[in-house]
Amino acid sequence: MSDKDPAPLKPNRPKLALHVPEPPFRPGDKPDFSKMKVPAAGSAPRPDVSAAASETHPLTTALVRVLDEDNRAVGPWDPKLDPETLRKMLRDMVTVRVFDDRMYRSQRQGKTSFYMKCTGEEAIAVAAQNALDREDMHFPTYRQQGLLVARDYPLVDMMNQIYSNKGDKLQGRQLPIMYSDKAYGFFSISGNLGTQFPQAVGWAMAAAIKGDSRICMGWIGDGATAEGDFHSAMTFAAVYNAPVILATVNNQWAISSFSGIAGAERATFAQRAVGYGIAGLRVDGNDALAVYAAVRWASERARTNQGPTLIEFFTYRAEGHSTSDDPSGYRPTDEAKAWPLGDPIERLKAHLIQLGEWDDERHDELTKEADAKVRAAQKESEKLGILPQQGKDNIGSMFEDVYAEVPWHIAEQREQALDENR
Amino acid sequence: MSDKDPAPLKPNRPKLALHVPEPPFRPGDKPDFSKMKVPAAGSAPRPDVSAAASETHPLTTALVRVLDEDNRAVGPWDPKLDPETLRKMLRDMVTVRVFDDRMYRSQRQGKTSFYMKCTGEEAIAVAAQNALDREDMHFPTYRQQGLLVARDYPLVDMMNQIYSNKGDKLQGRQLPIMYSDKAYGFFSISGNLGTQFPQAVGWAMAAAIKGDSRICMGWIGDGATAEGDFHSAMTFAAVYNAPVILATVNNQWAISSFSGIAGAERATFAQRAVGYGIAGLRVDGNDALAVYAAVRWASERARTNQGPTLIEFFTYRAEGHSTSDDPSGYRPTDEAKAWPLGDPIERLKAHLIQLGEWDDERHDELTKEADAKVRAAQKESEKLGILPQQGKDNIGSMFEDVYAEVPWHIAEQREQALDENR
Amino acid sequence: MPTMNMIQALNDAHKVMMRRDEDIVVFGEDIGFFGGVFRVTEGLQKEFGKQRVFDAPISEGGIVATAVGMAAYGIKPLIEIQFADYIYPGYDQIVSEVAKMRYRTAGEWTMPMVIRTPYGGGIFGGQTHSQSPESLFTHIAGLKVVVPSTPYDAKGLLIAAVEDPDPIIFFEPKRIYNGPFEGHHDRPVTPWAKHPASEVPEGHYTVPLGKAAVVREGNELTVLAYGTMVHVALAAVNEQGIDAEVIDLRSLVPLDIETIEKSVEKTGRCLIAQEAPRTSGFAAELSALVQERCFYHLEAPVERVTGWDTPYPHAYEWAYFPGPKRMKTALEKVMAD
Amino acid sequence: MPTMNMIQALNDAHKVMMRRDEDIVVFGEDIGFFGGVFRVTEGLQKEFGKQRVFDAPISEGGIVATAVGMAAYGIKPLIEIQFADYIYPGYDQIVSEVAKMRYRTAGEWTMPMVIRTPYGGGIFGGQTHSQSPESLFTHIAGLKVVVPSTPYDAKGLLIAAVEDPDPIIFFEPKRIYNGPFEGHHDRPVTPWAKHPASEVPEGHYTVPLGKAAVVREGNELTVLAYGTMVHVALAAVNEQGIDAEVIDLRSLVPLDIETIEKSVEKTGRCLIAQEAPRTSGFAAELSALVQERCFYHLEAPVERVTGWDTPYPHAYEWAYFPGPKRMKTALEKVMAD
Ligand SMILES: Cc1ncc(C[n+]2csc(CCOP(=O)(O)OP(=O)(O)O)c2C)c(N)n1
Ligand SMILES: Cc1ncc(C[n+]2csc(CCOP(=O)(O)OP(=O)(O)O)c2C)c(N)n1
Ligand SMILES: [Mg+2]
Ligand SMILES: [Mg+2]
Repeated sequence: MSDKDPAPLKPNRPKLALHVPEPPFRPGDKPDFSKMKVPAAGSAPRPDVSAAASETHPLTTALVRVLDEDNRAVGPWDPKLDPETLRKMLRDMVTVRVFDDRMYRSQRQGKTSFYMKCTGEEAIAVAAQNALDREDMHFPTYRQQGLLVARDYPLVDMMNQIYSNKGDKLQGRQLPIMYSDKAYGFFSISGNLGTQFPQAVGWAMAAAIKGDSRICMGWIGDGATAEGDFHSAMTFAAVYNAPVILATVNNQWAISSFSGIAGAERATFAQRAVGYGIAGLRVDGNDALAVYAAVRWASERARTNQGPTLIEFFTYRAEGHSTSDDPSGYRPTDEAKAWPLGDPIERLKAHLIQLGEWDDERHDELTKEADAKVRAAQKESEKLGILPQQGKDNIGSMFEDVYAEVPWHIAEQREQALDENR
Repeated sequence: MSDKDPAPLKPNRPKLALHVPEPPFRPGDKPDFSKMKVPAAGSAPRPDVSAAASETHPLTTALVRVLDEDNRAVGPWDPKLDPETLRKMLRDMVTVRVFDDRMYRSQRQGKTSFYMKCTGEEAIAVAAQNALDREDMHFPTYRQQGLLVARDYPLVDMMNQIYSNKGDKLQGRQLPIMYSDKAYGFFSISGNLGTQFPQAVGWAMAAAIKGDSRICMGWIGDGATAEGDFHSAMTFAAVYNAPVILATVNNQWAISSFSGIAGAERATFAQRAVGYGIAGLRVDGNDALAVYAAVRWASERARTNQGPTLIEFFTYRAEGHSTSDDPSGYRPTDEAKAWPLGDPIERLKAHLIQLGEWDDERHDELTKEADAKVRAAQKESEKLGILPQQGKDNIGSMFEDVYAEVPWHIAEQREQALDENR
Repeated sequence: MPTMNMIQALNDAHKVMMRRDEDIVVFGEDIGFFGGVFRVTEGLQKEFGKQRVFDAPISEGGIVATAVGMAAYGIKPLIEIQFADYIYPGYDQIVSEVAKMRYRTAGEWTMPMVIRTPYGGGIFGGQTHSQSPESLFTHIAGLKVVVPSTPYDAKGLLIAAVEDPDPIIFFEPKRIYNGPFEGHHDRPVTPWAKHPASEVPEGHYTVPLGKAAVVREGNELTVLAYGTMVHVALAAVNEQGIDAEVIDLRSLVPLDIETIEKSVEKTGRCLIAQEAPRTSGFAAELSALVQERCFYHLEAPVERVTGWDTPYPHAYEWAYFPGPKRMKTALEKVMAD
Repeated sequence: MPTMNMIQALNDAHKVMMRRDEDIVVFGEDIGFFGGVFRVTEGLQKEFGKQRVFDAPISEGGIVATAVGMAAYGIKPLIEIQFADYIYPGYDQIVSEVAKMRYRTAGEWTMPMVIRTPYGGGIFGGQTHSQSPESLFTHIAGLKVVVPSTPYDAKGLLIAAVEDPDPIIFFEPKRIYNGPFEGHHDRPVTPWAKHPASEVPEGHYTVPLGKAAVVREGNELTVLAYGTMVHVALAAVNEQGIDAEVIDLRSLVPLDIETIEKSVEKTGRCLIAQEAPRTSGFAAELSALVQERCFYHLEAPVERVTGWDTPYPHAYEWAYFPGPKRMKTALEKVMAD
């Protein structure tokens, strides 16, 4: 039984064909980015914070970059940060990387079920956070651990969540790395991609309704921009002129799918801003200074009721999607190294050295300190338990917080569960 | 119990405020469009069909217009149609308007439950249809009755559906005007806004997969562009280079909400194309020649594997949203008249007269003929029944087509229903 | 005491609560200047201003999502989905986010919000203006589901819902917005004014969530119903002269199981009425609960009176609607066995 | 006969059908070059090319919507939603469009498509990789809902689903992709190879939709289960030494009511097992049906063994999962009464 329409092809018309985007390199290929145009640092103009949105639109196909080939900060976007701030950002970035490495290993050792690194993307969350106020709000994805680290969140609390252990304030209910902390302006991470993006807009709308002065930043990955939630966020932000920064972290991969599957062959992710008439910027995500400057610009705009900005941070996911993923199945293993925008930690380090504010010894020391800090936190956290030991005590807790009060049917189930586990 | 974050406002920061768009005129106001910029007919350039998508992007803020103030066809978009085609389009448009008027009256007379007119928008569906091949496919909304009329769909079949009567091929299952006809390339209209837009892309993808030469046109209203489905359509069309024309009919109203609530204060609907890197055009929807030319251009592009085009048809919903709506509650009653792009029928008529191919008598005659045709169809249809008489016979039919075969549980329910109605 | 129909009562609940709590924000499609397609929000924008009452883009997903963000901020969204049939684009945000937020954050973020939406058939709205999707929400832990059946309850329940710390899906039976409906579609419409529950106190009062109403006492049979079906059931047992106890559930989650059990233990028979399609409807849950908890009191199988497992067909509205005849057959069956 | 695990069997079903019918198109997130996060579509792009097997944007709504358009064109989408927990953004297209298309067009447009999706817990996936949302689909008239429990059935049911003229939601119990699971999470995993249903014939065969399998005959009790719970139930009755008849439903809609009725009439007792949350789960529908149709044969209340009415909590996976202990308590109860 065929449901096909019987209408015939027109013989003198060309045959239609489906285009299926394919990444430039697959396993076995030699990744060669020599044809990729990398705009020079300092070349992108910086519109005034009160410029019309349309003035930013040329920047949605450019690339805001500050650090040049000689590791100097150049051009109108140079945020002119003092060395103290630069060193703080470097320290935060190094801490994130060390933390990721240790927790990845922990998962491999069977101490927890899952982990996700942000290797190569450390500059983005860290510099964004440093550009905002302590009171500003984030609706993050799972790759913005840098936001917490940059606000000096206790590493042991992050680990407690990862181990679902007795110290886990989420009581073992969430997958590892799905942090949440109101006091740190870090909204609960969702497993459902994209949902947080329009939520960020809602938070910003509420701030506007209440005449607050705090703004909000929403985060999303390149792949997840395809979700309807992305469009909701853009539409509501545009309609109500919400004081929000909408950040797309384009690390060029979504598990095994390259960014072309999300539309990157035809337009940048920053260009989406044009269609909604809001401000848009495309930024070198591996350049901590550019990230800082862009977020600062957008935050000033939002704070002065000049509305939302969409920022694309262009970067590269240097490792697997998560501990469940092996990228050698779909891309060359040396692609990360070949990718031209470099390593964000190395670049910031080199900049500080170039400024005469840093050297290799101090860097080694910083790394060691971070390592020691992470190890100490790990030791402390593991005292409170690792995942394989969890889920046996405090069974009753799993029936709390479904509602503010436990209704009869859940109370009955709690009794049953407690009986089962006696 | 308050859940509010205790963080204090920064006293030296400006207070944020929510912007809520408001239409320029409300009931009691005098609608004054003198400040509205109407680009001159012929002023928009016409890129080559094989131009890069980006070449069309200036057109997303312009307005493709062909008929000038003296009712002449001017400029590069003039499709140079022969008078026969022009007269056919005029006839179709008049038929649509006459049909709408009669069916509206029918509903008011209690002969059916619901009706929706497309007054002022007749040029859009009619000219689009005339620009496409007979085999091309549509995924319409409820305001494209012109597509059916332009393909000479039997008016009596439309009415049978409106009356849910014995002749209704949808067996009384759908709300009036939710037509469906495969043989006419007219996909089943959905009550759920926006759903058809990405479906159109799916149909076009299938045509491409199968090496067909037929293309597809999807339709959506300005208000419904806010749905996530709009974004799905744009994303999939862009990624797979689907042979599809995506049409947004911007009639400036979505029930009581003006287009600003969908984002029109900041960008045109055509501009959305820019963010996805596909071709985009903004077209005077009350100018049948401009509509024809734009759809023709986009169809040639799609047919030659050059991908999708988003077209915004700029128009005005001259009457209420539906028979359930009274627009005098939210906008000035004379706004339709004041709106500067005029009436599409009057404009096409004047053009034909200007060409010496038409006159008032012939127009009166055409109107009378249309009226007679509609009345005759109505008579014939009403012989098959009107809504208040339906729903009593053939009760069993309502249990069919849930599945290809009636499963036991629905068969049992059918027995019950038949028993109830014996 | 003022006499109100259900629309006026709901409108009044908004006003009472918005005057008491300036953190309440109302938005949805066409609900601002125009006051909503069913007029429930009429006059609110005028009284409370555009920062608290505003039209939303046609994006049910965006409406719920931004409400989540607002609740996270600490204000209270009281939003409208224009028809329950159009709630599905917001379903992911409701199921994955609204319902689970308190749980996944161990109480750090909560989602006190009310999502109002007109539901049910009886107005010739066809397949997409007639649906009763409540069981798609009763299955989702973390949501409360409320359905009023009179103006008095509508106001009291809506106020209770707004004051509740949990997210609530508030289904409004649109067929009885303007008057109770006993299922006799061929008889003239009775206005609410003739019904005692149209007397609606001014100002603040609540009808507690989780408490059913015994709207008719009886000994032979227990009828469980909610929304429009309460009136249909009442009329049917009266017409059949059955000494039935009719229970208006009012809230499906949490459910007043005590009142149900007590009644079925007394009567030994139970009939459940819902307008939604039968398979996996909420009546199935009720049936399962009753037989699990009252098995040894049951003298006959628990019966379900429901809509059919088909879409709601426009012209066959009254053959679809579980009206007096379907009730009668079921009553006869449950009493005969 | 080759021995396969469930992933291989599903992969084989794809190949068999795609070779027979060139109108079948496979797409979904990560299913192309990579072959899917669970590897079910491995090798398909290589064999059938990118025009028939391709990665999709992360938009479950767009995936289902474009599948609707393709089905309208006349080709057959066989799509993957990466986890059932992520099906909700596509819920509107499934409920409002896929399910209702044949009906609303009186058969003019049909939606023969298969939506595959891994579901259920047991892999420490936390709240958003463990859900069992089947009852949200069994409530929707127009959809068929299928759940295999062995490699043999997985291949045969998937082929039957692809050949079926109606749209099908095909839930794959991810916990048993690689081996049957009796609920003892602390014991080593048994591979499929040791299970007789891992013998999967080459080429084309079908397991018909709407036919349950009596996987264990017995006289004292009827157990209804599907997916992972079939294995948990079997192990439990064996461990308890109960002469139970265990029925693997295989398809929830349409349901094999005959086999169920016949069994319960014989045994007089019935226990239903589902992993999904209890309230308004599919077990409620089964319970209602059984008591409606077999009331006078029942010697004890129909029992439900279910997941809890909470999200699936990461660390408490095994306290959530309806495993051996929950089965045992319920078995004792239903047998004692
Ligand atoms: C709604 C939904 N669909 C699918 C998934 C499965 N999934 C998890 S992460 C991921 C890829 C996301 O890629 P991207 O947005 O680029 O973020 P990145 O991982 O690169 O940071 C997918 C498909 C999900 N979590 N939620
Ligand atoms: C998903 C969904 N949400 C809401 C509605 C209710 N509704 C019907 S028409 C309409 C306005 C649509 O406006 P627009 O898209 O501009 O189309 P127009 O009526 O102007 O042609 C609304 C809100 C619906 N049908 N479907
Ligand atoms: Mg990515
Ligand atoms: Mg409109």
